[in-house]
Amino acid sequence: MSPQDAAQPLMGSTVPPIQAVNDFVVKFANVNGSGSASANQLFAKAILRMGIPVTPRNIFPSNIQGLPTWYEMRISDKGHMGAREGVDLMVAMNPQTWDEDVKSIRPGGYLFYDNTKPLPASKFRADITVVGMPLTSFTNAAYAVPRERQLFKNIIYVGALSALINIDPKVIEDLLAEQFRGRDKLIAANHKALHMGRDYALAHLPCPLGLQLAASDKVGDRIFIDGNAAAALGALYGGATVCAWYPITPSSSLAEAFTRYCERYRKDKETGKKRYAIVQAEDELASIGMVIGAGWNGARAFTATSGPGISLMSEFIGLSYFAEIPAVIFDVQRSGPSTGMPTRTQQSDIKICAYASHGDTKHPLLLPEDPNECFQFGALSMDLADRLQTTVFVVLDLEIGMNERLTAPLQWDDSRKLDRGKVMTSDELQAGKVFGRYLDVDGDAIPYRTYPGTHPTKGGYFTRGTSRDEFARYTEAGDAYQRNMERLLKKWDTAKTLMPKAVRTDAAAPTKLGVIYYGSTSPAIPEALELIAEQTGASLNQLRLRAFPFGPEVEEFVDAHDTIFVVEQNRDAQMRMLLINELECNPKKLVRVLHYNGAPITAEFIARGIAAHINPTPVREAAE
Amino acid sequence: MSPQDAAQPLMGSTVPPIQAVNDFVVKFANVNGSGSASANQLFAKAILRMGIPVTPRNIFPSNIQGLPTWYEMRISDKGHMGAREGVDLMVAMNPQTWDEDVKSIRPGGYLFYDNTKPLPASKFRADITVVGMPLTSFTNAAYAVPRERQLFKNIIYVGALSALINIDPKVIEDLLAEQFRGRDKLIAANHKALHMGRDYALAHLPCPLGLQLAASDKVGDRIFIDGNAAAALGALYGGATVCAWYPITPSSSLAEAFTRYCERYRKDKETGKKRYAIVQAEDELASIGMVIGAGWNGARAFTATSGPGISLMSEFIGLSYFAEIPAVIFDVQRSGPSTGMPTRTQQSDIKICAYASHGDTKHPLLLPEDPNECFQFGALSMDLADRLQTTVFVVLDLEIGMNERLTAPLQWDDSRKLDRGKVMTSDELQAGKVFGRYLDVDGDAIPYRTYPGTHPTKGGYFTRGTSRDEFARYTEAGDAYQRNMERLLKKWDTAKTLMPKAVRTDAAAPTKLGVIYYGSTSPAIPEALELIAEQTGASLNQLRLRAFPFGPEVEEFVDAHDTIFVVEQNRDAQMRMLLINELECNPKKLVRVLHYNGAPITAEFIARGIAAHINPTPVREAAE
Amino acid sequence: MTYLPKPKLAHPELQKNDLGYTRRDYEGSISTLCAGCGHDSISAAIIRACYELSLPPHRIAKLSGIGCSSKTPTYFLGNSHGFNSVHGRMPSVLTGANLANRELIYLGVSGDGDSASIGFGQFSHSIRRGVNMTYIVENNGVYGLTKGQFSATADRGAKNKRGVENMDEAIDMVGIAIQLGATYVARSFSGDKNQLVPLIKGALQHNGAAFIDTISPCVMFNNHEGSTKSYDYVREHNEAVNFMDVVTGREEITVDYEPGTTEIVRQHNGGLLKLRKLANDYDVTDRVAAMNFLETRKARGEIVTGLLYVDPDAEDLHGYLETAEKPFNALTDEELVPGAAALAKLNASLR
Amino acid sequence: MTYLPKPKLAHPELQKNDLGYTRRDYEGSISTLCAGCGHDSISAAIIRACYELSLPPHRIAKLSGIGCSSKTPTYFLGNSHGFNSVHGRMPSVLTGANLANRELIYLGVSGDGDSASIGFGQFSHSIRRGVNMTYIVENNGVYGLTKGQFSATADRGAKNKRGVENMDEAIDMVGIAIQLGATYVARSFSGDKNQLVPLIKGALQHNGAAFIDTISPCVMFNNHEGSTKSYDYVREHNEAVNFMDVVTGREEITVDYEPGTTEIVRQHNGGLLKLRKLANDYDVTDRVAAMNFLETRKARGEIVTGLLYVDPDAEDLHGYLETAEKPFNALTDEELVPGAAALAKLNASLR
Ligand SMILES: Cc1ncc(C[n+]2csc(CCOP(=O)(O)OP(=O)(O)O)c2C)c(N)n1
Ligand SMILES: Cc1ncc(C[n+]2csc(CCOP(=O)(O)OP(=O)(O)O)c2C)c(N)n1
Ligand code: SF4
Ligand code: SF4
Ligand SMILES: [Mg+2]
Ligand SMILES: [Mg+2]
Repeated sequence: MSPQDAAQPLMGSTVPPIQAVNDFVVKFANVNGSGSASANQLFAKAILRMGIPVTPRNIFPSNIQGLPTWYEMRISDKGHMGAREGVDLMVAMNPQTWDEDVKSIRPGGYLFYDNTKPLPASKFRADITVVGMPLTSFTNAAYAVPRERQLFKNIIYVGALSALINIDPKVIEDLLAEQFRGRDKLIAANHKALHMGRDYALAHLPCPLGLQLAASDKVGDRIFIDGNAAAALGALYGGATVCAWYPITPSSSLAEAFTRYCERYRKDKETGKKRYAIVQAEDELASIGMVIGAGWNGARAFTATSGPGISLMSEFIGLSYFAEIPAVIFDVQRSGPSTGMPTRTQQSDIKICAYASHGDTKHPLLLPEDPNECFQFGALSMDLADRLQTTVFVVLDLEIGMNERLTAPLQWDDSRKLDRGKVMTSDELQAGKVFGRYLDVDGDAIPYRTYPGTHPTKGGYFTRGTSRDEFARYTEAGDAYQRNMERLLKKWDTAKTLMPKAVRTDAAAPTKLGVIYYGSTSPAIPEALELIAEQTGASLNQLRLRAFPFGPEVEEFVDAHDTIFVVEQNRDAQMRMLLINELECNPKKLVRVLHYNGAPITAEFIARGIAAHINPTPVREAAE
Repeated sequence: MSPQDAAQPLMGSTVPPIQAVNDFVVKFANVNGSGSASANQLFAKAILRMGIPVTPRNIFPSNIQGLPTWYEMRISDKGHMGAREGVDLMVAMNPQTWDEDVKSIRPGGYLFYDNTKPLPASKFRADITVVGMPLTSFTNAAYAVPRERQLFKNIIYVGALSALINIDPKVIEDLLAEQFRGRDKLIAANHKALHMGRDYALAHLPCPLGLQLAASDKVGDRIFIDGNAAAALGALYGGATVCAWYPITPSSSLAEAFTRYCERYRKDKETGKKRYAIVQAEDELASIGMVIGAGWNGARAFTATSGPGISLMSEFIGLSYFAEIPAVIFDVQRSGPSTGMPTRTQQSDIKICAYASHGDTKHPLLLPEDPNECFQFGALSMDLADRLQTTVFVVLDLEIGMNERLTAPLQWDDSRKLDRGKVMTSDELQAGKVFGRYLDVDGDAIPYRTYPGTHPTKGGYFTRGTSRDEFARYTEAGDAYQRNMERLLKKWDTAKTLMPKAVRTDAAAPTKLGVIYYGSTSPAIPEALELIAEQTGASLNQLRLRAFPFGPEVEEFVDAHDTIFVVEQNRDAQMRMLLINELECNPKKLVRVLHYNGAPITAEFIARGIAAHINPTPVREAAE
Repeated sequence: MTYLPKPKLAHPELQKNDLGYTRRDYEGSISTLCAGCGHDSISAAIIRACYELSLPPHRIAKLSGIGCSSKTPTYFLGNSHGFNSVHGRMPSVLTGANLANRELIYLGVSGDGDSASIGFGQFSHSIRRGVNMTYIVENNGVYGLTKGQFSATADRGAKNKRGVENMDEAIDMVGIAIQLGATYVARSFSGDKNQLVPLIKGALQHNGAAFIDTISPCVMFNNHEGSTKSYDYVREHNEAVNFMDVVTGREEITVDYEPGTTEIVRQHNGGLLKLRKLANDYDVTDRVAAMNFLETRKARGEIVTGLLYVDPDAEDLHGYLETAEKPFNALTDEELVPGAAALAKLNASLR
Repeated sequence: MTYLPKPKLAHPELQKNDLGYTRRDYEGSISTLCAGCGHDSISAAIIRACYELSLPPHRIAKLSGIGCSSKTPTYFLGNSHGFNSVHGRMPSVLTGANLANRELIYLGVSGDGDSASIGFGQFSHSIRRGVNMTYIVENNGVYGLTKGQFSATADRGAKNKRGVENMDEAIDMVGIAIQLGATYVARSFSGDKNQLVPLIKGALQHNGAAFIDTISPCVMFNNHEGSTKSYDYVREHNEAVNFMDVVTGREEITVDYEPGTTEIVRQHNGGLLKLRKLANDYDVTDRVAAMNFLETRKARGEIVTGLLYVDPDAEDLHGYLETAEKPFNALTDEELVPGAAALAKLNASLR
């Protein structure tokens, strides 16, 4: 087979082709269920092994097979990990989405496609470089078995691309060898396919393209892991023993990772018995009920869910608040409301997590920005839930939870003790210590609890969601009820001292402009600030929220600035609402920058939104 | 039997006994399940028939039999209908609560009790007038059958009290005759018991007391009805045909009243068949599901519930918001969080009703102040739900819902047409009118819908909680999703124009002080403002909220005042939060006045809270 | 990823049913399920059943929960109103819809996760109430859409793709439906259209709560060795108690069957169920016997299919509630609002 | 309205059980239920069962939902930890508690509204999982606490106090429990302490999901003519299949019973159930037969009581999950945290 066979020749671009080294975006357009995922992942890992930071994003449909799926890779030696607008190299493997895929290429960019079947010229663009390879016919010629054709086609295009953008084939070979360790035949077959693709490209395609990779040292000791897995590890290290869950995208992989890690790390070496219990409940009402039952009984327990699950758990969350029972909920957010866009990201459960349930309630939130913090907060949440005796939320989103990210290696201090909060022991009871389940003895509004079964005659108490007095006795007396509600407010003040502090980063020069953000918006911020500085000359101080309720540092930041941009991935500026409610600050100074179409927020978007406000030329509004 | 038999003689007061005509508080302390409720109600109705406004409140436990219950009656010729602190005449029939009951009497007040069994002097107070009557021995002497003893004891004390405070016995006789119409023997027996008690009092007790009733004309044409019944009637007049509910205090009587009224007004005269369906669902998830199913299919449907039910309905409420399906929820609030105090009042579901569900959501609320408005808003809610194609909440509370109140007569304009919102008909479809289920054709962001089964080939569409385009076709395209979310925001603006306006009442003189309140706080406000004027000389402009989202009149009011007191019956100042969020006003000028111990708010409490702020002498803080 | 409407080519030669509709008129958008998914066969069976019964497509309301199975209403009856509600709650939505307009035909489609796990309560209570509906569970023993976790109908001891065993007792939806008072109960297999289509037709004609448990293999996550819901396993263990034919009112019955082998059941609305008995002495109208038969055979590892129980004179929720014939959504203001005079009278009684 | 603790007078003459506890040590606060409420008799039976089994009171965890029945855990076992959770969700809370510490004894108390209406899903799924518990439903056919509405166990045709008939099919909790794999299933009557106490004792000793449906008349709202849950009705229709005695491990069994009339079942933990048969040929270990018997008798209007089914070798959830013996809430940091070294290794594998 020669390039002449190709239905569409290589086409040059009418604008100068983009020239970039270690700084571009490659996007694969595939059909889900076609096995492309592992090939694409291999591609990303190879780049990482070359020491070049890469940030992949999986964009998949809410179905199992046959619909469009994309894998977008941001390659950035500078370390920019946020999503970026536009594609430099589009690997268009899905005819269904051809038009929009071609459209998304930047002027001067590149299109790689399978030209086995001819396409009319109108299907292309003049301002891009088109690279056609007769992938299907080439693969079919080499393989007879349909299953092999499907599998190796993916490796072949990886091979071709490795030649086009200069990936070290040795690295890919090594990765394949690791992946299929022990299955030498498979390794050899994969290596062969890889080189077939590579050789074809070297012989027939314009290698190298203007987009080039060069070995680098910017990855450092960082690891590559998704937030859900890291959070699960955090829960494990935090001592969680009970996980009750109900499958829901994008949170299922958190419980599944916990299952895997428990299998590995938490079995009794001698008996093989499990020091954990994972129950797939019948729904979210049951999963949170189990978590609360386990927490009541002294085990560390959690569930993982997404928006619809939080809605269903609302009644139980109120019970946990009012009866003061530890529980941890990992909410991996997706686009709401209702079923919404189940496979798209958003930060739109902030409001419900903070205030879930009827009556006067508030709940602490932890807001990790990346897998490393997912791990940290996963472990911390267990301590906080026991310490505060309430539901603690760890709020991730699909963007963090389901995508692998370069992140600082996970660390654990072996001298760290799990903080089990205030638990009165049998000895203390025996020694005559006064036990009032809802009695504030230490002035921090956190009372002692006992585990069921602790002592034959002391420390037993009755837990209920109804009003009771300091000694857990049922009462409908208004004053006892009110005392208790006031203590819960005071406990909220204690919580403020225990939550992770917001992280402040000041601009080089003093400024009265600030930006507040949290969670998965984080990686886009530094780049956005660079863009803003370029476009407007302005610089901003930054505050990254890591928790709710806010500590005094947040109030200080708000007080210290005249205009603060609150960047969020929801429509209703939910975190801004919490800031105003809790800090009593004037809404006028908090400017919304809102992105909520389900795609991850980009630096460009943030920059546009902020720049338009600083320098109000007729640019599109941030919220649009 | 003579007064000498009484174990405790009449005791005079060390302070001058209170002297009052048509302006005092009588409170009955009983045991629930003892049949006292109807006697107490008879008492209240008799006073009303004398033309004197009376406002009774039932304070009952969360159990069925044997626990304390109170019936408190505010008698006020001036028409004050809010709860008042302190009791003028305590009818202490429950030994369990004796101490607190005696304590609650104002100095100079009166205690009426059963002195069949002697009580030590320490059980009384010197600063009150004690009136003992050997009720039990007196009744037992007159009746042999235990059931009769229990029943008639209640009528006997009503008789005695009628003499003590001067109720016209004829009025009570008439009421008894109405109540037992057609059962002459029972009427005679009741009349006899009434006069036995009355005669005893006239002969042996210090009739009349300083508290006196005198026939008046202050009741006017007002009717006496509880909010739940009025709301049910409103739903009936609003054309509701489907009611799906799950029992929960204090909302059950709303569904039960709807059942009664439908039986009476909504059966096909000829066939006796029902033009309504009432289903007691298995839980709140099912009841709201049924309401949404019925609403989708073009019937007007509602459910009635309380806080825990709203929590459970959260997921479905989000579906209604996003898929745009009409539904009405009557939330009769009780004290939260969790099971809380199920038989105590509170306004603490404001937050969850306004924002229920995950994702970006907001829901319209109607906030009736009394039964008359319960009726109006009950009917209006059906129109609004159809017009806005979303869940509309009518937010009552136990105080309004479960207590009978004097209220303006219910009115209906026969020329009024039910507003069924935008429904495209078979003829319009046939005529070729474009139908896009989520297409904003009129610029008000409200699209047309069709009822299922309308037309053989046109107008069919698929309803879902997932993202879709203007023609209801499933899509995961971010721009289509975002367009839809923006339209929903615009629809929110349309809602602002349709909701009932807040009611403003200005003080005689211009002032920069304002008070905002809503719902069951309403009757205490005029009296509170009188007290404030007395205590501080200040006068305030008032704004009574009747709905969320707020109209421009609310913003104007906030802008026009320097300090605004927001009076609410919850801990977290939930309505204040909505005001700040929606109006973007500076929190500093909105001062919280919060009452949340489960009892209804009093004018004195409000006055203390506001006066302390206006004139900051060391008075207790409002929130305490 | 917008769903593609199926190209409606003019097929002048397509056969028309009594109402003049062709098979095409009962189709929906192109399925986005996996190739080979059992659910697609059920959609096809629904299309055929509705076509053969000559039901006006727009008079059918199709409702579902969430899951691969619950997506299928998009893929049939494209002119009908559909409602893809929330997970596990189709039964309540359907009940409400049914109350609003008793004249439509209600078809509920759900999955085993949707109806036996999260939705077990709603499933059960809708059956107890006798809601007039055809309730089809597309039963694959797993959660397809969330990638293969066990559902509550997975058998104890069944293995998932990674070899992990399910340890919870399975819910037998048919057993539960009969216990809770469903008045038409069947089990079938998506791989057996000849059995399934008439069962759906009978259900659509039934007045009351009709339930069909349809085993419908998930080729992606539950079609392997060790699964008890795979095509192979079900084919091997399938024991049909009868084979049914639905005869619409118009056709005449000529009773030429051997006695004892064929049973004719006349449903409330006149439709006839013609049952060829495969298991001796199985009486489809004997509830207690049916339950005992099912339990006995289940204990032996058999998957009993066919029409398992029917009460031809069943009552439905509207019957129990004694509602008027006219759909609520068509009642006029006059029929709904008692008016000012009634209110004045009421006011008078409240003084 | 603070609950009054029951006055603990010194009764030196009170009998002590094997552990040295008196009956008083198993009591709770004074009941606030209506005088004559069946639920109070069940509380008394629980107290007696625990006393007679010499269970250390503080090693029992008692959990409930919401309702009059769910209030009762306050009225017994005052030294035990109790949890009055939310309506219908006791089963999940109990399951979680059980996972956290397998060494305690779990007693779940619920109502028919709590378990058959709102909680039917959780009831069913906790049974399916084989949670080791004694699950008692105090079944009065109504919602007592919300004033007498029908619950899902009210029989079709039963009348409420105002004469309105229930039209929904009743849920037979016992039938469902057996179908869903409960391994100890009984029905009893709050008015028959002699039958009830041993059934509770057997359940407390059972390893697995033990369920007791206890008919418990509501004197306030469901004890009238026309009710099928009134004292009179139940007394008239009660058909006991057997009478049970529980013999604790320590006692010797001297088999001097007539064969065929008495059956001895040895449970997993050594406890013996001595069953005097009242219905001929009723085999309590035959699941399918038990179900058929129950359905047949139910159709005749009988309320079958007694021990209805038991699998003496049942497995429980911990067995299925293969969890370690040590309670999770007692695991040390060392047993829980893999440590820094493991993490370093893991990091290395993620590059
Ligand atoms: C409240 C809620 N929880 C979880 C989910 C996630 N979810 C979507 S489909 C599904 C299971 C579907 O299983 P089944 O009903 O058996 O359908 P199948 O895909 O197997 O046909 C789950 C758990 C959801 N959509 N909503
Ligand atoms: C979510 C929720 N819905 C409704 C209620 C109101 N409620 C309290 S108890 C009860 C019914 C209890 O019935 P049952 O379980 O049979 O107990 P019983 O009082 O008859 O013993 C209901 C509906 C509630 N507490 N929570
Ligand atoms: S995942 Fe399973 S159930 Fe879902 S479409 Fe694919 S084969 Fe069908
Ligand atoms: S209402 Fe019924 S169930 Fe409740 S305490 Fe009274 S008798 Fe018992
Ligand atoms: Mg399934
Ligand atoms: Mg009950």
